[in-house]
Amino acid sequence: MRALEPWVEAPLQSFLAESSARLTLLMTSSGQVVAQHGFGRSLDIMTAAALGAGIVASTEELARLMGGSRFEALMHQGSRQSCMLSAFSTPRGRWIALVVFGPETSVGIVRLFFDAMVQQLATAAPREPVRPTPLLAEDFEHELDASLKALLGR
Amino acid sequence: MSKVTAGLDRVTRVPGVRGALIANSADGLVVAEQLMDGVDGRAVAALAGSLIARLARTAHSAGLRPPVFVHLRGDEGSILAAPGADGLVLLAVVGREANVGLARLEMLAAAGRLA
Amino acid sequence: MSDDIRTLTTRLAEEPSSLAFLELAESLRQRGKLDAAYKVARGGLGRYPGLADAHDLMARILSDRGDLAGAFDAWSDALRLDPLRTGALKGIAFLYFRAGDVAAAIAHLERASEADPDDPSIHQALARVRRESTAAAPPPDTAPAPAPISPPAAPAPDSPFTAGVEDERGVLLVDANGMRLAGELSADDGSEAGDRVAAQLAGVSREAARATRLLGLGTWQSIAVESPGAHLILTAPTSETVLLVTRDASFPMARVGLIADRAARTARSWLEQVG
Amino acid sequence: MSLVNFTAREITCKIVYYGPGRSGKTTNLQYIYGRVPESRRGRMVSLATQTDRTLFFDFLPLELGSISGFSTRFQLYTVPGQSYYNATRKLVLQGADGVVFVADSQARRFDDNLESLQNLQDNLLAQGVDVRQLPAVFQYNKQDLPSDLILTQSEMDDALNFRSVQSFEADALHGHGVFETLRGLSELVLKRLAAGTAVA
Repeated sequence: MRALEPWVEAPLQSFLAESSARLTLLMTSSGQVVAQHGFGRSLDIMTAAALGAGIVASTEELARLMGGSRFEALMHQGSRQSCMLSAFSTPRGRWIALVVFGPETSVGIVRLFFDAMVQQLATAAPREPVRPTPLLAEDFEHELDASLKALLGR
Repeated sequence: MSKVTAGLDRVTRVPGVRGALIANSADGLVVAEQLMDGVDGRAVAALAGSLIARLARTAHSAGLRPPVFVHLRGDEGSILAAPGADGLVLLAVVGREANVGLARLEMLAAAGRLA
Repeated sequence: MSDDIRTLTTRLAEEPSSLAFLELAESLRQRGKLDAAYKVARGGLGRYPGLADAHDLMARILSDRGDLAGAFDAWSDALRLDPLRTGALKGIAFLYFRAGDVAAAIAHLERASEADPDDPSIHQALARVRRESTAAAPPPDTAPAPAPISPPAAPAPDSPFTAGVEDERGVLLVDANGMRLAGELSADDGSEAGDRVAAQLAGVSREAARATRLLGLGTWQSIAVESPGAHLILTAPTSETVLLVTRDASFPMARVGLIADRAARTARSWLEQVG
Repeated sequence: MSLVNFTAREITCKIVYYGPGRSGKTTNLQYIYGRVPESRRGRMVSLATQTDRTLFFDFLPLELGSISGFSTRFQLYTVPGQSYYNATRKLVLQGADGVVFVADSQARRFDDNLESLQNLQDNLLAQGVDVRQLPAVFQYNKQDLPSDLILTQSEMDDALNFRSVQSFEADALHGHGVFETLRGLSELVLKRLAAGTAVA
């Protein structure tokens, strides 16, 4: 498990333990990863987050178009594993969760403990986010240049 | 009144029964419910549904057929479960003083009509 | 000191209640700094005794330090908190395998495989252990043969249900990890079903405890299961054990309940003696 | 908004390639994807129609390496260019740290460029983003076409680049200008991050 900020860890840990979810990804509504459990590569995490955020955003747009209220959660049921996507409010803005789970647990259990996690996150969030400024070195342009050159083979 | 709600109605009339619901034991979601205030049907469906599914697996490992009635007793009350057809299960939350024998009979009758 | 260890150490110092100790101790373990890893993990465990991750981590560290009995205990603790934890199941399977108990190793790996059918390492381990079990010679890479460890939850030579107090058949006493402590259970076709059922019971007990707790029904006392052909009662003689009593369906359930009460008392006093 | 993990010293930035239909946004990403070693890039996801027009977005995550001790990752997105996909364009634009506006240099696409640029400004405004604050660069693509069909860089600048931000000539199909564009925008995004105004 990895989380961007430590206060996310305990609620997520207890969700994972109770729900038996296989993979869990928490992200901002624009698809930036906040915490994850169970993924292998960081680049795969980013792809899953981009797609998950896209699905939630387009579904919310669809709901708005139909004049209805937001969908609480999207469930995709597969034969070997299922997936839940749900947007929720936190003191840090709207987040999205992507949860993948197998037949060892159930939709009902995942949703029950997911709601508990949302509540725990709401109380665990520190009032004032700590926002230190990243200190990029003055010559970071050279590093950037070198990195991009190495990346694009030039 | 549909057969299903009629069944729930008969179960909830038994003294000590605080609520009855029908859940899908595979996904742990509520299908229909009749609950007193303070009983969280969603939590009952998820938690009891999961336990019933596990007990069915345990019975299977012991070479037994799936359970027809389950009584989970806690020191403050009980959950009763009567699995029916199509993965549906009739659940009841009862207080310590409930007439479990009567509730069981009503539930077995109602579960037989589930489908 | 490498960068990530320094970062983690700083973070842990700033926020001692964070779970950074897990990552830090693991990084230290991977670098072979076992004493430091042990200290960090022990501190974290003191703060989070209910965290399966912490016990799992401690088990890996102890295993690396050669304290196999300690590792066994720690993995057992992890499993008690999270019965489907594949890391702990694999760890215990490894210890059984090293101790020469291939059947127990296979049983644990099978449970791990059930818990995570997609983990290829479990399938490989299972295949290997099965191969070894058919070969007469001991596994080549375990030489020099380590002293067999005796798992703490190993069944005592006698059983609470053999002294004529209870019919041994149809009574099963299981520990918190789903391992059989005593008793026997036969399937309809006469085959022994005790170990298979035992493996399921730890999870049943955990789920029953969770359901009654979260639904405001207090501590769980018993589960009565009516199945066509059989009546079953489950109770918890102690917080660490589960007892199953099963009888033919012609036995009234209430009577099976009385038998279960008596068997639970017998089991409790036996556990006190052997514990 | 960029996401900065101070504990693990990681920076993640979202970069959006914007512009009219068929101006070459997806081609930019495909070129980058083809050049970057596999270990440094994720899967390129293209949600496209049967005729290969971007339907929702293209997505390419890149592992840039270490910048000032921060392990830096870029998420490159494209938006669908066709005007009827504005709803999805708005969604993709959410939380962008920087925008590459890929314009089609062909004279006959002049109006399409203007319309798309206006649409970008409208969408940013609707999201409460100050257009003047958002790092942005222009890429004038298809400069390889015959000169009588296209506008020059200075003509394009006059037509589109009112704020005089950096602009780059490009032939994305062959990779010309792709690197320079990405480098130009990356620098702006990271500079803004260094100034501490864009930390999530």
